[in-house]
Amino acid sequence: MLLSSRSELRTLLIFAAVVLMMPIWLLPLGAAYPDLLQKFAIFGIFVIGYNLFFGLTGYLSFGHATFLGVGSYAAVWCFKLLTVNVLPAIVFGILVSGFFAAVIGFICLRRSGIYFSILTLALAQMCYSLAYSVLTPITNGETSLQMEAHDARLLDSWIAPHVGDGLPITHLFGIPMSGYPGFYFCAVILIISFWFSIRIFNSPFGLQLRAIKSNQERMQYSGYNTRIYLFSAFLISGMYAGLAGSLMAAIDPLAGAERMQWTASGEVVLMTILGGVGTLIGPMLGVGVIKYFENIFSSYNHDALLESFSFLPQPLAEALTFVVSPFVGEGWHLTLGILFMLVVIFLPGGIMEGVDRIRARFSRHKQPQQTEQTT
Amino acid sequence: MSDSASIIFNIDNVNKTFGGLQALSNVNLAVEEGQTRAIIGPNGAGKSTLLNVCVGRIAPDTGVVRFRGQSLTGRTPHDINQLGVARVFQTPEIFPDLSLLQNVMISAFSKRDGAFRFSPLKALKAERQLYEESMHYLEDLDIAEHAEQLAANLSRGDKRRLELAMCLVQHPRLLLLDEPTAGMSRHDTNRTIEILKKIKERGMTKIIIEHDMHVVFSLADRISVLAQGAIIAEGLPEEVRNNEKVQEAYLGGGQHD
Amino acid sequence: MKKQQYTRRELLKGGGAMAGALAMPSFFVRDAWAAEFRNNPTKSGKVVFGFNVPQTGAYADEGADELRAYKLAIKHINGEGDGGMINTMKPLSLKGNGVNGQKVSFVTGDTQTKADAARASAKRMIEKDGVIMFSGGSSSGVAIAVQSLAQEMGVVFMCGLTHSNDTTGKDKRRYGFRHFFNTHMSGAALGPVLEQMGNDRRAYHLTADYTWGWSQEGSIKDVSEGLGWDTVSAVRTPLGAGDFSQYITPVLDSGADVLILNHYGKDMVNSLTQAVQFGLRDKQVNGRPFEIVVPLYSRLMAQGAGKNIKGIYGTTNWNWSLKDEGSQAFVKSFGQEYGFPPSQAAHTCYVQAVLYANACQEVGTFYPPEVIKQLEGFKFDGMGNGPTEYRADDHQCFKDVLVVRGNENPTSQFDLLEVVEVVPRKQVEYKASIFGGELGPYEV
Amino acid sequence: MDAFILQLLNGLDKGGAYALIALGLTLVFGTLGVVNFAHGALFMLGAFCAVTLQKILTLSQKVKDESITFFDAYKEQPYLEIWFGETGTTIIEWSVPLSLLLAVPVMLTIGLAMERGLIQFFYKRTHAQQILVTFGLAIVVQEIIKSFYGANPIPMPAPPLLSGTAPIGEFLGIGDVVAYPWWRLIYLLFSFLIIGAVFLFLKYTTYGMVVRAGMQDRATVELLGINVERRFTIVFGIAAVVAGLAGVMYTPIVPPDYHMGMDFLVLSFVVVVVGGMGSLPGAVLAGFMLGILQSFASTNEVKNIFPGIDQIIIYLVAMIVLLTRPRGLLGKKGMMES
Repeated sequence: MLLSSRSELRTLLIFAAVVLMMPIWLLPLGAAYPDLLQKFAIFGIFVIGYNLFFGLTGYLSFGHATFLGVGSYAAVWCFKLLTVNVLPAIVFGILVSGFFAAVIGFICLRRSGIYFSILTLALAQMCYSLAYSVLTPITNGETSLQMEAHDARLLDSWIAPHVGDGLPITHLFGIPMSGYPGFYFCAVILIISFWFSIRIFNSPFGLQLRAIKSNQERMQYSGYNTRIYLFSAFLISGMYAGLAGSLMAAIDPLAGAERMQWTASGEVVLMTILGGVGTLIGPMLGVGVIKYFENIFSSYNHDALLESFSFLPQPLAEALTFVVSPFVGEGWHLTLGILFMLVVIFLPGGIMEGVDRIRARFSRHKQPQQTEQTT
Repeated sequence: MSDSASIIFNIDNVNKTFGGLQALSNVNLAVEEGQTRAIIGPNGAGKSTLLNVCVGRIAPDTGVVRFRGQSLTGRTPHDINQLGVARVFQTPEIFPDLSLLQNVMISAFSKRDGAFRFSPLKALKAERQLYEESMHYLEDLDIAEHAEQLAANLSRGDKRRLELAMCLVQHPRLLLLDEPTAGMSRHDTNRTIEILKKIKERGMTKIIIEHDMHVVFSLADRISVLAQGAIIAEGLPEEVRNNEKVQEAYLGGGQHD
Repeated sequence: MKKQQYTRRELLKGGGAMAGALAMPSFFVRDAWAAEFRNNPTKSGKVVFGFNVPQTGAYADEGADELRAYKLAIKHINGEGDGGMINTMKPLSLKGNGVNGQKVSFVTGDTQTKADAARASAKRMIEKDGVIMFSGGSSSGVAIAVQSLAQEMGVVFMCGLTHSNDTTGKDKRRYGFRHFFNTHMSGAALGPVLEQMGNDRRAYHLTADYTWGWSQEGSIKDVSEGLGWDTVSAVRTPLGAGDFSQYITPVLDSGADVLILNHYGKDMVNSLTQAVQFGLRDKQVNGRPFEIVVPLYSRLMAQGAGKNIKGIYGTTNWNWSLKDEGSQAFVKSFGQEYGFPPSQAAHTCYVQAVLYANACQEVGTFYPPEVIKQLEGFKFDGMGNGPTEYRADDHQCFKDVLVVRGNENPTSQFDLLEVVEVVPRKQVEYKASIFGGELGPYEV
Repeated sequence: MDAFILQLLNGLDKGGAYALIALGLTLVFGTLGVVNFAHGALFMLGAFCAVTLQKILTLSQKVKDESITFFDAYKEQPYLEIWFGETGTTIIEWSVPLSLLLAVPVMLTIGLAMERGLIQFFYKRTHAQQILVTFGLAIVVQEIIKSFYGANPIPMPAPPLLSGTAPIGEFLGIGDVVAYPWWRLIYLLFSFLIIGAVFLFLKYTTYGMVVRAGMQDRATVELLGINVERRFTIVFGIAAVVAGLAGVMYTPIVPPDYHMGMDFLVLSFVVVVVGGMGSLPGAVLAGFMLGILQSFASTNEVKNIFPGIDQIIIYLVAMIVLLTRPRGLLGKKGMMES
C-alpha cells in the first residue's frame, strides 16, 4: 500500500506525542522514571534498526547485540579520550559499529537462511568472549569500561579543564544526559529514527528489501544485485544498534561485555517477534513489554503485592497475593515465558496483530481512527 | 542461417551433464533480432536446462552463450538481466507477499535504476511515471483490477500474466518464456497469444519453450526441436511440422510418458 | 563550552530547569531535585532501603538468602523480632525504633548478575522508589558497576558479596562500602595452610578468565611463590565453561602437586567436581598427596559440589558454626525465622544494612557525606568477625578471615564446612595504597 | 605423548557429549524443520529425572542434631539403607544409571505431549514464530524446575564402582600418567550406542525409511496413504528421549541445575548447522570435530600462541566451515535456506 505523505506525517506526529508524553501516561503503570523511559527509547531505536533488517529482508540475525556493545565501547572511549559531550561519542559509536557491521555483514551475507543466522551468532559470540577476557585492556572485561578521573579528555582539557575531584558527567552542550533531559534527548533521537524508518518502509529501497524477503531469486532475475541491498540494510541496522549503544553510554557512561552476549541478541529478536515482525510500531511494543517485565514485574515482592491489593479485604488480598506472587518478583521470567507462548499461539503476527484486530473490531462500529498505542 | 550481423543471441556447443546424465549435448542455437524462436521437445528433452543455462542459473560444462556478442558465462543472473534478458519461469516466480502493482514496479525500478540504487528517503508514491507505466502493463494483461491485491492470492494463470507484465515492463531485448500458457484456460491462452503478438510488433526478440502446439504455431518464426539434450531439427514452422525425425521423437516421447 | 566546570549539583539544578523548560509537570521535578540531597527521607517522609540481589540466573539461591537477611535486618532495625546482632553490636546507636525516628521500609530488585540489569534495577530504586541506600549483589562485576552508579547518583551503596580487590582498590568509590573480604586477604589467610603442605610444592592454577579470577590468581601466587613454591602453569578458563575437563587433563601430565581453582559459583562447582572425577584428590605426586585448594568458598559451592569438597581448603568471610556472641545471635534469629542457618552472603548483607542504619542514627541525619564520614574508620565488634574496622582510605572492612575445609564427617545437612583456623586481622591487612584508585568526592 | 593421548581422549569425550546433544536436535530441527529452542530444556528435564529419582531413593529418616537449637538440623539416613542395609546403599549409589530406566518413559511422554500439544501447530509457521514459542516454553519449563529444585547445582555422583579413573596408561604400558575417569569413558561408549541405535532405526527399519522419505518429500509419502504426521510425532518423541538420556548421563560430569539446557542451546545449534542441515552423520561428525578441536585449543601450548583461542574455537570453526562449505559438512541442498 502506498502511504500518502499526509498520513505519514500524521503517524509521525502521533508517535512523537505518545513518546514525549510517556512520563505522564506511564505514571499509572509505575514506569515513569527516567531510567526506564530512557531504556524504552534506546531499545526502541535498537529494534527499529533491527526490524529494518530482519523485518524487511527476513534475514534472522542472531548477533545484533554486538553492534550495541561496540557502540557503547566506542562512545565510552570517546568520553575518556576526547570529550564528555555526547555528540562526538554518538557519531563515533555509529561509525565504529558501522565498521563492525560492514565486516560482519560482508562475511555473513555470503550465506542465507539458518546458515546466515549461525554465522552472525558465531561472530557475535567471538566478539563477546574476547571482550570479556582477552581484550580486557580495551574493554575492561568483567568490570565494564567506565570513565575515570585521570582520563585524558583531550578536547575538554584543551577548552576548559575539569575542576573538582569528581568525575565529569556526560552532557549535550551543557545539558546533562542523566535523568529526564537524557530521556528527552533519547526520545528525540527515537522520533528521528522512527521517521527514517517510515521513510525506508515507504521508499523504493524498502520495497526492494521486502521483495528480497518475498522471493530473492526473482529479484536476481529481475536485475537486482540483492547482496548489496542486504548489505546496505544490514549496515543501516548495525548503525542503528550502534546509535542505541552509544546512547546507552551517553546516559550512563559504562559499557560491559554482557551487552554483546547471545542472550542480548536473542532479546532483540524476541522483542521484534513479540511485537510484530515487519510492522512499524510492533517491535517497539515488544520493547515495552519485555523491559517493563524486567524492571517493574521483577520488583514486586510479597509485601509490595500485599500493599497494592490493600484496597481489597484482607483475606482476599492475601489470597490474591498468594496466587500472583509466583509470577512476579523472582518469577518474572515465568510470566514472560507464558506471555511469549500465548502471544505467538493466538496472535502469530505478534502484539501488533492483536492491536489490528481490536482496531478492526472498533472500526466496524465507527469511523476508522488512528489509535496508535506505542511505548 | 541468416546474416550473422543481426544475430542477437547464440548458443555455441553447449554441453551439460548432471551426474553422468547428458542433459545438453552440443547444443547450437542462433536467434535473430526481432525473431520469435520456439523450442519444443518431449518431456525431459532438456528444454528447461537450456533456458537455465541462458540466464546463468546453470553454468554449462563446455560451450558459450552469447548475447549481443557478449559471453554470458560466469555472469550473475542480475547482470544478465541488466544486459536486457528477462525470463518468465515455468512455475511463476513472483513476489507473493507484495501487491501486483508493487511486483511490476520492482521490475520497472531495476530497468531504470540498475542493479543497485540506494534510495531510502524517496517516497514510493512520488514515482508517478513508473506507477503509470506499471499500471499500463497490468491493464494490458487484464489484471489491473487486482492491482492492490497480494500476488499470492492470484490464480495460477493470473500469476503467469503478472510475471509476464513484470518482464515486459523492463522492455527486454530478449524475452525467455518457459511455457507461458501452461495451466491457462483456452480463453486466457488466446489472450496471451495476442499480447505476445503485440510485443512482436515492437520488435522484441523471444525464445519460447512451449508444449501447446497451438501457441507455438501462432507465434513462432522459427522452431528448434530438442530431444535428449540435442537439437534434432530447426526451421520454419511448416518445415518442422513435416520433419520425420521430429514426429518420431514426439511419438517416442509420448510412449514413455 | 565551559561546561566542564559544572558540578553535579549545578547540573542537577540545570536538569531541573531543563525539565521545567520542557513543560514537565512540576511533580516530576520535586522529588528528584528540590531536596537538599537525593531522596531525603525527612522530606519524603519515608526511609527506604533498596535490596538489589540476583533473583534469576545462577546465583538466584544466593540472592534469595541475601534477601532473607535483609528482611531480618529491617525487622531488627525497626525493633521487631528478637533483635539479632543489634543486641551484640558495639558501639550501637540504633534504638530499635527505626532510624532517626522513622521506620524503615524496603524495595527489592533483580540484578540478574549482569552489570546493565543491576544498574537498571538500582536506578529504578533511586529514581522511582526513592531509596536512601541500596545494597546487595553477588559478583564483583555487578558491585563495581553499581558502586560507580552510587557515586554518580549520590546514594550510598553497601556492597553485598564481592571478592575482587578492585571493589575497594582500583575502582573504589566514596559512596561504596565493602564488608566482605577480598582476594588479597584470602591469599594472605591461606598462607599458613599452604605452608603446611610443604615449601617445595608445584602449583597449577585454573583461573576464571576475568578480573576477579586474575586478581585471585595473583594473590595466591604472591603468597605461594613467597613460600618458595613453583608455579607450573596458570591457565585461563572461560566463564561458564560447564565442562572443564580439557583444562584438567593437562594437569595430570604437568608434574604439579597442588591445583588451585580460582573459580567461583557454578564454575567452581563444576571444576572441583571434575578435578575430583579425574582422581586428583586421591593422587600421589612425588610421594606426597595431591592437594586441591579453593581460595573462596561459599555455601552455594559447598552444596553444589557435594561430597567432592571433603578435605578441600579454602577461605570464607563467615560461617554459621562460629561460637561468638554476635554470630550466635544472628544464627539464632535467622534460624528461627527461616528454619536453616544463614550463609556468609546473608551474614554480610545483614551486617551491611545494620551498619548503615547505625551510622545514620549516630550522626542524626541521612545526609550522605555525614553518614559516609561516620562509616569511614568506624570500629565495631559483636558482628561475628571479632573487632572490625571500616578503613577510611579504601572503605574495606578489616576483620579476621576464616580458613575452612570441606567437612569429612558432617553431623547434619548444614554442617558442610569446618573452620580450620581463624586468621587474625593483622595477618591479612595491607596498605590501601597498593591497589591505587580514588574514592572521589563526598559531595556530588 | 601422554599429553596428546589425554587431549585426544578428552576431545572424543567432549565430542561424544556434543554429538549426543546435537543428535536429538538434528532430528527435530534438521529434519522436521522446527527450530526447537526448547531442546536444551529437554536435555535439562532428562537430568532432573535423575535428580528426582535420587531424591526419592534418598528419602531419609531424620535424626535431630541436638547440639543445634536455633533450627532443625538433621543427620539423615535414607530409608533404603535402614530397610535393606548394604543393598539399599548400593541402589542409592546406582541412582544415575537407574534413572535411565525412568527417563525413557518420562521423556517419551513429555516429547509426545509437547509435539501433540504444541509443536504440531507450528510446522507450517515461520521460524520466528517457532523460536518465540519454544523459547517461551523453555523458560516456563526452566522456571518450574527452579521452583522445585532451586537454582543451585545438585551433586549427582556416579556409582563408586565407576567413579574412579581407568589407568589407561598402564594398560598401554606407557606409564601411569594417562588415566581417564571411568564415567566419562562410559559416557563416550553410551553416546556411540545411542547414535548407532538411532542410525540403525532410521536406516534399516521400514518405520525409519518412511520417516526419512517423509522428511524428503512429505507430499508423496502421504499420497501413498501413510500417516506421516504420526511418524513425525514419534520422531519428536525419540528426539526427546535421546536428549533426556544425554541429560541423565551428563549429571555426574556437570552437576545439573535448572539453567543447564540454555547453556547448551547455542552450542547444539552450532553443531547441527556445522554438520549440515538434515544430516545425522553430519551432526555426529561436527560434534566430534568440535570436541577434539576444542580440547586441543585449550592446551597451554596452543593458548600461548593464540590467547583466548579456546573460548572462540567452536565459533571460529563454525564460521570457517560455513564459509567454505555452504551447507555445512554434510548438508543437503535446499534445507532451511530461506
